[in-house]
Amino acid sequence: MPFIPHTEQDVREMLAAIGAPSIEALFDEIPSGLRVAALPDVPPGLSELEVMQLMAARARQDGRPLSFIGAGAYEHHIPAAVWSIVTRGEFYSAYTPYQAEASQGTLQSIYEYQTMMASLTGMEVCNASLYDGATALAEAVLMAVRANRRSTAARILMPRNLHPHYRAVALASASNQGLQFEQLPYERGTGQTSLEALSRFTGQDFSALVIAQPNFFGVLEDVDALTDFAHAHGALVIAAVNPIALALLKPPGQWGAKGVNIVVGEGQPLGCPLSSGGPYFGFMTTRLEHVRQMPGRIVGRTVDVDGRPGFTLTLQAREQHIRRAKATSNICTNQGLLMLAGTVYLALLGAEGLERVASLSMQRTAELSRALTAVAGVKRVFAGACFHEVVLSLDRPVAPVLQALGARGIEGGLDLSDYYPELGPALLTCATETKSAADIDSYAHALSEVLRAARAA
Amino acid sequence: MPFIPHTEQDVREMLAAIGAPSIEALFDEIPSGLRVAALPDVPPGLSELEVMQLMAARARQDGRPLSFIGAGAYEHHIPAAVWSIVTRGEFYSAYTPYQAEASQGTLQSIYEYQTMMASLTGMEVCNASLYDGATALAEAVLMAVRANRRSTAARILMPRNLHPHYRAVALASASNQGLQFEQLPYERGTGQTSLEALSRFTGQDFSALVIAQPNFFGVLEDVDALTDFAHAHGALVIAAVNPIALALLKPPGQWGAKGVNIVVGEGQPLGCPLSSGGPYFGFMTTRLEHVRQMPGRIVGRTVDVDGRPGFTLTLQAREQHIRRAKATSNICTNQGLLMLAGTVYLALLGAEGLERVASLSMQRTAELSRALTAVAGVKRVFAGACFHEVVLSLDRPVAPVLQALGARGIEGGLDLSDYYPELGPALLTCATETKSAADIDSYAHALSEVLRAARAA
Amino acid sequence: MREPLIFQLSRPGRGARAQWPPTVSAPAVPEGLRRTQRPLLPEVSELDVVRHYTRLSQLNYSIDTHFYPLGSCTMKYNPRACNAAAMLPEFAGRHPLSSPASGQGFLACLYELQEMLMSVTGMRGVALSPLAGAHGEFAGVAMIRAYHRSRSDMQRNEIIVPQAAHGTNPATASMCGCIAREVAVGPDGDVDLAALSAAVGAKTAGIMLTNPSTLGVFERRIEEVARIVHQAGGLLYYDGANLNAILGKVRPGDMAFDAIHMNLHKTFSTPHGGGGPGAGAVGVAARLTPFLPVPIVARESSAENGTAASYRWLTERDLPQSIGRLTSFAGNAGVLLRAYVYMRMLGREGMQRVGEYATLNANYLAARLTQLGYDAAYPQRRASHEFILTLKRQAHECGITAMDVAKRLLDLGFHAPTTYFPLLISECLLIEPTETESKQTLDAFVAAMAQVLREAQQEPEQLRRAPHSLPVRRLDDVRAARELDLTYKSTDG
Amino acid sequence: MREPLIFQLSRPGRGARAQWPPTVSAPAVPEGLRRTQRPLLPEVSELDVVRHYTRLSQLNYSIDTHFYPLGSCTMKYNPRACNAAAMLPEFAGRHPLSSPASGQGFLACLYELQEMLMSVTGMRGVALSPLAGAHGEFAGVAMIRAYHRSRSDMQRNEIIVPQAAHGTNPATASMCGCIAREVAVGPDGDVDLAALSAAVGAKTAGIMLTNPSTLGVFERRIEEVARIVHQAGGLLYYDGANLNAILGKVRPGDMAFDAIHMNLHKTFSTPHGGGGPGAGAVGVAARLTPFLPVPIVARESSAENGTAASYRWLTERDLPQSIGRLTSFAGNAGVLLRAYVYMRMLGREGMQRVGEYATLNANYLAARLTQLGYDAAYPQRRASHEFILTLKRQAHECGITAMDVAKRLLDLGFHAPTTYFPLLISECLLIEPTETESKQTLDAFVAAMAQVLREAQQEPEQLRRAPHSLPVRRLDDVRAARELDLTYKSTDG
Ligand SMILES: Cc1ncc(COP(=O)(O)O)c(C=O)c1O
Ligand SMILES: Cc1ncc(COP(=O)(O)O)c(C=O)c1O
Repeated sequence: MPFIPHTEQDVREMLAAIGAPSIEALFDEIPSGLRVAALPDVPPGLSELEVMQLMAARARQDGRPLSFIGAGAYEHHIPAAVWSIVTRGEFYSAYTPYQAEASQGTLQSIYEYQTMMASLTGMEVCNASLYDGATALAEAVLMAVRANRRSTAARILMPRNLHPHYRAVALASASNQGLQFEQLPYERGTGQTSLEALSRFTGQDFSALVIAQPNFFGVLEDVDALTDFAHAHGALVIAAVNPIALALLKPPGQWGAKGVNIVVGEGQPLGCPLSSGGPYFGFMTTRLEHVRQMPGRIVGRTVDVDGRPGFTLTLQAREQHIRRAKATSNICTNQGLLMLAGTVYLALLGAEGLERVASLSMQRTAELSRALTAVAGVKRVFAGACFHEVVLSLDRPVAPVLQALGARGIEGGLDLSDYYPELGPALLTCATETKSAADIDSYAHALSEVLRAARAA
Repeated sequence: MPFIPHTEQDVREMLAAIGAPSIEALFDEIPSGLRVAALPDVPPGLSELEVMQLMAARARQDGRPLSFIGAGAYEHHIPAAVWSIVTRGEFYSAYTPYQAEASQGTLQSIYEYQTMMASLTGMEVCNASLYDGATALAEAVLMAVRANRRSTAARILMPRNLHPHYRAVALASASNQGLQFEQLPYERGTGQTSLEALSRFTGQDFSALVIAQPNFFGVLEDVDALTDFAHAHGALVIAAVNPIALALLKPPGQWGAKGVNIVVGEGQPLGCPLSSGGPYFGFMTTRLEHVRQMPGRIVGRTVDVDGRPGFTLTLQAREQHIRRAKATSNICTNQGLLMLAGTVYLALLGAEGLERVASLSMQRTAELSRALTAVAGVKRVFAGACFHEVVLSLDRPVAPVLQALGARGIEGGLDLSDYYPELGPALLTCATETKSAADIDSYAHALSEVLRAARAA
Repeated sequence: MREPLIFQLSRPGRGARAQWPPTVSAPAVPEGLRRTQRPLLPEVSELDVVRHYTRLSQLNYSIDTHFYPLGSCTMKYNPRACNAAAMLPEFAGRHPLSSPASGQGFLACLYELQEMLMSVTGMRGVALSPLAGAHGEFAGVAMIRAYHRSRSDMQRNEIIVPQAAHGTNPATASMCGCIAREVAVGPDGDVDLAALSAAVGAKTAGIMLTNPSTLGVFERRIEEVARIVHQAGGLLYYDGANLNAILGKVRPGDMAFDAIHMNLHKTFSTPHGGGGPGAGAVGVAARLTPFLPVPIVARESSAENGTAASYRWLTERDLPQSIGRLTSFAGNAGVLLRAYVYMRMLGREGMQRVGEYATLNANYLAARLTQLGYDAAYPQRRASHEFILTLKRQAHECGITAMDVAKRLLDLGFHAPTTYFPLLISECLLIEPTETESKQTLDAFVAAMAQVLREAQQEPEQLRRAPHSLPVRRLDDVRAARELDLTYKSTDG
Repeated sequence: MREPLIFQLSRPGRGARAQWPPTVSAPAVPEGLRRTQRPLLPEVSELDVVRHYTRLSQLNYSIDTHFYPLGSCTMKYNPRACNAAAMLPEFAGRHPLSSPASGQGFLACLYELQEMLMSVTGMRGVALSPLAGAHGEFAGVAMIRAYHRSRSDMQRNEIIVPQAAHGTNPATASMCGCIAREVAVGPDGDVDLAALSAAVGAKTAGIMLTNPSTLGVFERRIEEVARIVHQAGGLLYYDGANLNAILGKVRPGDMAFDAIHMNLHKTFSTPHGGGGPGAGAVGVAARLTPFLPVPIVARESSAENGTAASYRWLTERDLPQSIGRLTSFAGNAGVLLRAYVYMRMLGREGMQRVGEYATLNANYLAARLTQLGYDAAYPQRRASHEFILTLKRQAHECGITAMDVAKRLLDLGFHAPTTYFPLLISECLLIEPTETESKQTLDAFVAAMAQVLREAQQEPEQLRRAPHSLPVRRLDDVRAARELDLTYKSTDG
C-alpha cells in the first residue's frame, strides 16, 4: 500500500480498540445507496519508477525551446541555493504557522519578506502573499473600494495596456460585487496610458486608478502625472509592477506628490520557475493607514512571556477564519513556499544584484529589438523607453511565423493579434539576462528566414 | 568576490587587528622568487548563470542514451527521497564525525548502515565505507594477508572472471607490498571459475582466495566448493559481491561450511547515480575476529556520561591518524555521503523491495538475452544461471556494432574483445528493472538492423 | 540559539557575487522614472543566506519532522517523487504562454488529471485553474450565480452555510456578492433539516457543505438536504476540504452536489509549503459545465488519420458562458503535476485505501483518547477522517484551555491539532491523523495526550506556561496586534 | 528528543511500496545458491524513512548550519550550483563505460579541469582518478617508486616525513611498501635542515611535505629542502591538503615538487558529505608524467579538417609505464564536476583571492585569540590559512584540556577546531576559518573563545562537563572500544 504504513496486525489491533469488525464498518453511517465499490476509470497504480519514467518521457516530448516570451512571466536565472533551501522538508511540508512557537522559521522568513517587499515598493506594510499577480490586482481593486470612504462609485479606471489577463481576472473576480471598470486607452504612438483619455474623467467620482509600470507593452508610464490626477480626484492609486524592474524604477511609494496607495504584482520573477504558469505568488504592499483593509496573512514581531523577540501571525481579525462573511477576503491557503523562494532570491541578489539583473535584461531587450528590427518587415510599434519586453510589428500574420519559429526550437513571443487587433500583426517579445548575444542572433537569423520563406510562399 | 564575504571595511579592520599593512604582507614569509603574480591560463570567472548554461549545454550535448551497459555499475531506480535527504546541508556539508556529540545524525546513520550491510552479507561487522568496489577488494587482499597468520606466502588466488578493473586495481595497489596474484581461469562452457584449475593449488600455501558472485560475466559461481577449498588450505576467503544480488543469493557468511572471511563490493547499485563512475562507495564486512585488521572507520554504540545511548567512532587505533605507518590503511576521507544514500535506499526498499528489484532485473536480463539471441548471428556464450547481465557473441566485430547502435541512441553493452580476446567478438550486456519490454524490443530491433547492414556492407 | 534577521547579517559592500551578472552598461531609464535610493535588501554572502535559512528551517515543525494532526488540513506525507517530477527542467522551464505544440506532454498530464478528478468525484466537468480551496469556492459560487443569471433567476443571492462551516465559505459568499445565511446544526452534528427548510426559498442561490462536515462526522441525511435545496431552486456546493475521508467510498456527484472544489494540497498530497501553494480544482455537474472558468485542457483525437491525440487549451472563445479567467495563467501547474504523479502512484486501489485508512486512523485515535478520559464532541458518531475533542470539562475542572493543551503537545514533540475551530464547539481540538501515519505514531501521540491530561489534573501550570522547550515561549499576540511591527527598519539595529 | 534506530521503527509487513517493482516471476536461482533468510532491513514506510533521516540530519553540525573551523579540512562553503550541475540528469545518468562519443560534454569538463589544476599548481601532468587525498598520496608515492624503478634505482624505499605530518603520509609510505622516516621540525616550525641532510641518502625515495605545513606555517626554506632531497636522488611529494593557503600565490611546481595531490574536497569546495566523498587528483612534474595512473582525458584537435576538438580516455595502452588503474572507473566524476564548476565560477582572480582571504581570516583570528590570552604555538610566525593554539598553560593552570574547550565550543554553537593534531604540539587546537566566513562570524567565535577562557579560569567544571546542550553529553569512548556494539541485533529491542 503506497504511503500507508498499516500492517495487518496494526489493522486488527486498531479495529479491536475501536470495537469495529472491519474498516468497511467505519463507513456505516453513509447511506448505502450512495456508496461506490470501485473507481474503474482511474488507472491502476504505478510504482515510483514507472511514474518517473512516464514523466521523463513526457518532459522529453516537450523539450526545452529557446523562449523569448515574457508577457507576465519571465525567465530569470534562479540561483541553485533557492530551491535547495525551499524544498527542505521543514519548509516544504509545514503549513500556515498557526502554532507560532513551532513555526518561527516560516514566520521570521515572512517578516523578512515583508520588509524586503515594502522597501522595494516604497510602502509601509506587506502581506504574506496572494495567489498570483492577477488575483493580487483583483484583491487590490476590492480593497481600494473598501478603503476609499470618500468615493461611492465602486468604479475603477483600468488602462488597456494592463496585462489582458489581469483585466479579465479583475472583471471575473470583482464584477459579482458590482464593481465597474472603465477602460483607459493607450497612445498609439507611445503605448503609454492616454492622459487625454484620462482627462475625460476630470471631476468624476471613481474609487481607484490602476497603473501598470512597466505596462504590458514593456513601456514605461508617466507615473507621476497619473498618480497625481487620481489623488486629485480623491481616488486611490493601485500600482501593478514588476518587482525586478523596481530595482531601477522609482518605487510606487514615491510616485507623484503622495505616492500610490496599494502596490501589487507578480512575484514569479523572484526565484520561481516558469512552470507553465504556477505556482507563483502575488505580492501586495500598502500604507499603514490601509492595513486593516488588506487581505491575506500578516506577520508581526512581538515578544514571548520571557520578553524575547518572536514572530506571530497578526491582525487576524481581518481574515475569514475570524471575521467570516465580513473578512477582507476569503483567501486562506496562499503561496507561502513561493514567497519564501522570493525571499531567498532577494537575499541572494541584494540590491546591486537585482539592479544588474534588471539592467542586463533591459540591455538584452534593446539588443533583441535592434537585431529583430534589422530584419526586413519588422518594426518597433512604440517609441520610447521600454523595460525588458518590446512590441514589434511584422508584415505577415504572426501566428504562422511563431509556428515556423517553434519548429526551429524558438518561441518568438506572444501574438498580440487577439488581444490588440488594432495593432495589426504584432508580437510582444522579451529578453532577460538569461539570453545571450548568440541566442538573440539565432532568433534574428531564424526570423529572417521564416519571413523570407513566408514572402516567397 | 564570489563566496568571499569581506567588505573593504572588514579588511581594513582585520589588517589593523593583525597589525599588517596589507593582505599581501601576510605572505611575506614566502620567498619572493617563488611567488606568482597571476594565473593567466585559468579562464576568468563566470557567474552562476553562465556556468549553469555552460553545463546545461554540455549535458545536452551528451544526451541520455538508452543504456544496456552494466559491468560493475548498474542503472537502478533511485527513489526521489534518497537524494533529497542526502543533499540536506546537515549531511552534505558536514565532515567526518570527529566531534561525536555534534554528529549524532551521521554516526547513527552509519551504525544503521553497518547493521544493514552486515546482515545483507551475513557477516558480523562492517566499516563505514571504502572508496569503491575495486579499492575495497584491494584493501581486502591486504587485510587478508595481515589477518592470515598461518600463511607466509602473501599469495592471492584471483579468478579471471573477476572484473578486470578490480584485478588491475588490486595489482596496482598491492604489488608495492610484494603481494603475488595467481590467476584462476574460468570454464569456457559455463564461465565459472575452473575447479580443475583451482585443484592445481592443492596443498600449496596461499593467503586468500577471491570469489566473485555473480562474476563479471553475470554467471553464478559454485561458491560453497570454492570456499571450502580455500579454508581447507588455511586460506581466507574474500567474496566480491553485488549487494542487490544478495537479496536473492546465499550470503557469503553462509558459503561453504564456515562462511567467507571478508566481503567487499561496489555500493553503487544502492542509490548512487551512475555519474560516469563515481562517487560510489566500496563496502566491506567481516567477522568480528578480523575487525582489528579492517581498514576504514567504524562506529560503535556506547553511552554518554548520563548513561544515555549515543554513537561514536571506535577502534580508531587501527587508523592512520593514530597508528600512522602501522595503520591498517592510509584511508581517511571515505565515501560517507554515498554510504548514506545506500542506507536510505536500503531503508526504503526493505528486504522485499530489494528482492523484487533483484528478481525483476534477473527477469529483464533473461528477456534481453532471449530477444537478442533471436537475432541472427547472436548467441549466448555461457550456459547456466546468470544474474542481471549476460555475455553474448556476435558474428561481427563488436566495436563497430556498438558504434552503430550508439548512433541510434542505444548503448548496447561492453565490448569484451580487449578484456577477453579468447571469447572472440563478445559483448557483456545488462538489463535491470529500469528497462521495459519496449526498451528491450527496440534494442533487439536495432541490433538486427545493424547486423544486417554490417553483413550487407 | 536565536537566529538574527537577515538584515542584521548585512554589511555594506558584501554580496553573493556569483549571482550577479557581470557589469552592464547603465540602463536607459528616463530621469524622472529612475530609482534614487536602493531598497533595503540584505548585503550578505551566499553562505550567509544558506546558513540563515537552513537554521530558520530547523525552527519549524513539519510533516517531515513531526506528527502534524492539524484538523481540516490533511497533513499527510508528501511523496518526494512528486516534487522531482514537477521540477524536471522541461516542466519547470516551460513558459505558460508557450505554444501547446511544445507542451503536449504537459497538457496530457493535466488532461488526465481532469479525467481522474471527475472519476473520483463523480462530476462531469473539471477546471484546474483555481489556486487554492477558497479560490475554488469562489469559482463554484460564481458558477452558481452565473447559472441562475443564465436562467434570468436574478434574485437568488443567498448562500446557506451550516453554523460550523469553515470561514472561507461565508467569506466566499460575500466575495461573490451574496449574503451568507447560517443554518443550525443539530446535536448529532448533522444539519437541522427543519432550520434548513425554513431557510431556503426564492432567494436561495445555493448551499455550501462539506461532507464529512467540519465536525468530523458524515452528514447522514445528505440526500434530504439535497432534495430540500434543489426543490427550492438552489444548487449544492461541496467544499472538498474533507474529501480525504471518503475518497473512493462515496462521491460528491452521487450525493447530488452541483459544484465542488478539491484541495489538491490536502487530498492529493501536494505540499503545504508553510502556507501554500495549494490548488483548488473545481468540478461540476452537467448543468454547470458551460460556466467553468478558463482555461481547461481539451483532447482532440484525430481518429480519421490515426495520429495520436492532441491537447489544447479551451478559452472564453470555446466557453462563451464561462465565468471567465481567475488566474494570470493556467493555475498552479506545478502543483497540478505533483497531484497527478501522486494519483498515478496510488491508482484506483490506492485511492480507495486513502479514505479507508484515514478513517481507521481517526476512529482509532478517537477511541484511544476517549478511553483516556477525553470527551469527544460527538461520542455517538463515527469519526470520519478527523474528530473533535472538547476540553470544556477540563477547562472547568482544571482551569486549562485547549490552547494550553496545544502548546504542551509542542513540548512533547507533536504539532498541535487545530484549535478553536469549528467555533461551535467550545475548547475544541480538531484532530486529523491522516492515513500516512502509523499506529506507533498514533500510540506515541496517545501517550503524550495521557501525560497532558495527567498534568492538567496534577500540575496545570505545566500546561499554562507551555511550551517550555521551543525556540520561543508563548508569544504576546495582543502586543503584536497593538504595537504593529511588520517590517524591520534599518534603525532597529 | 532521541531518535530511535530505523530498525526500531520497523514492523513486519510494512513497506515503502511505491518503491517496489510490481511482483515478478520467481527468480531462477539454483537451489543451493538461494538466500533462505531475509536480511535485517527495516520494514518501514516512506514517511518513516524521510522523517527519520530528516530528524537525524538535524542532530549534525555542518557548514550549512555552523561555523566549522576544523583545521586541515578546509570547511568552506559548498556552492549549491556545483551540486545542481553535477546532478543534471545527463551527467548523473551517464554510465562510466559509455562511449566517449556520447560523453564529449562531460569529457570536456574533465579535460579543462586537468588543465586548470596544472595552471594553479605549476605541474605538467594531472590525473583525476584518485578518490581522496590519501589515495592521491598513494598514487604519488607509487609514481615515485615507479620512477626509481624505471631507472633501476631499486633500493630507494624510504619516504621521509616531517614529525608533524598527517597520519596519511606515513601510512601511505607503508602501503607503498616503503619505510616512513621522520625528520624533526625546528622550534620555528620549519623542517630541521640538519636532520634532513642526515636523513637523506641512497635509500631515499622521496619526502612528503605539506606547505604550509600542518603546523600552520609556511616552510620558508623550501628551496633548500628541495635541493637537499633532490641532490640525494629523492623526489618531493606535496600533500595538497593545505593548498587553500597559497592558491594563486605560490605553486608547488615552482617550489620544485615532483608530485602532488590536491584535495578537491578542500581547496575546490566539493562537499565533505559527513566523511566523504573526496577527490585526490594528482599532478606531476615532467619526469613523472609517464607514470600517471590511468585513465586520463586527452584532447585531440583535428586541426586539418577544422572540426571541433574531441576527447578520449588514455589507458595503459597509451601510457605503458603508468602505475596502472587505481579505481573501478574514472574516479569520483561527480565530485570532479563539482570542482570544475567551482573553479569556473572563481576564475583566475577568484582563485587568487582564495589564498588571500583564507590567510587574512586565519591571521585575524590568531591575532584576536592571542590578544585574549590564548597561546599560539608559533607566535613569531605568520599564520597561513590555519594556525595552532596550545592550551598547555591552561591545562596546567586550570586543569582543563583542549578536548574540554572543543566540547564547550559545541555548546556555544560552533563546531570545534581540530584537536590533538598535529601530535607534536600538546593540548592543541588547529583552527582553520576558511575564506568564506565573514568577520562577524569570526568575531562571534572570538567572543565564544573569550567566554571559554573565562570559564576555564572561573568555573572549569563548565568545560569539563561540556557539552551540556547537545543531543548527547560526552560519550564513553573507552566502553565503545571495549564492549564493541557495532550492529543492532533484532534481539536488542
Ligand atoms: C473546511 C475547509 N474549507 C475550505 C478551506 C479553504 O481551503 P484553502 O486553504 O485551500 O483555500 C479549508 C482550508 O483550510 C478548510 O479546512
Ligand atoms: C594534511 C593532510 N594530508 C592528507 C589528508 C588526507 O586527505 P583525505 O582525507 O582526502 O584522504 C588530510 C585530510 O584530512 C590532511 O589534512
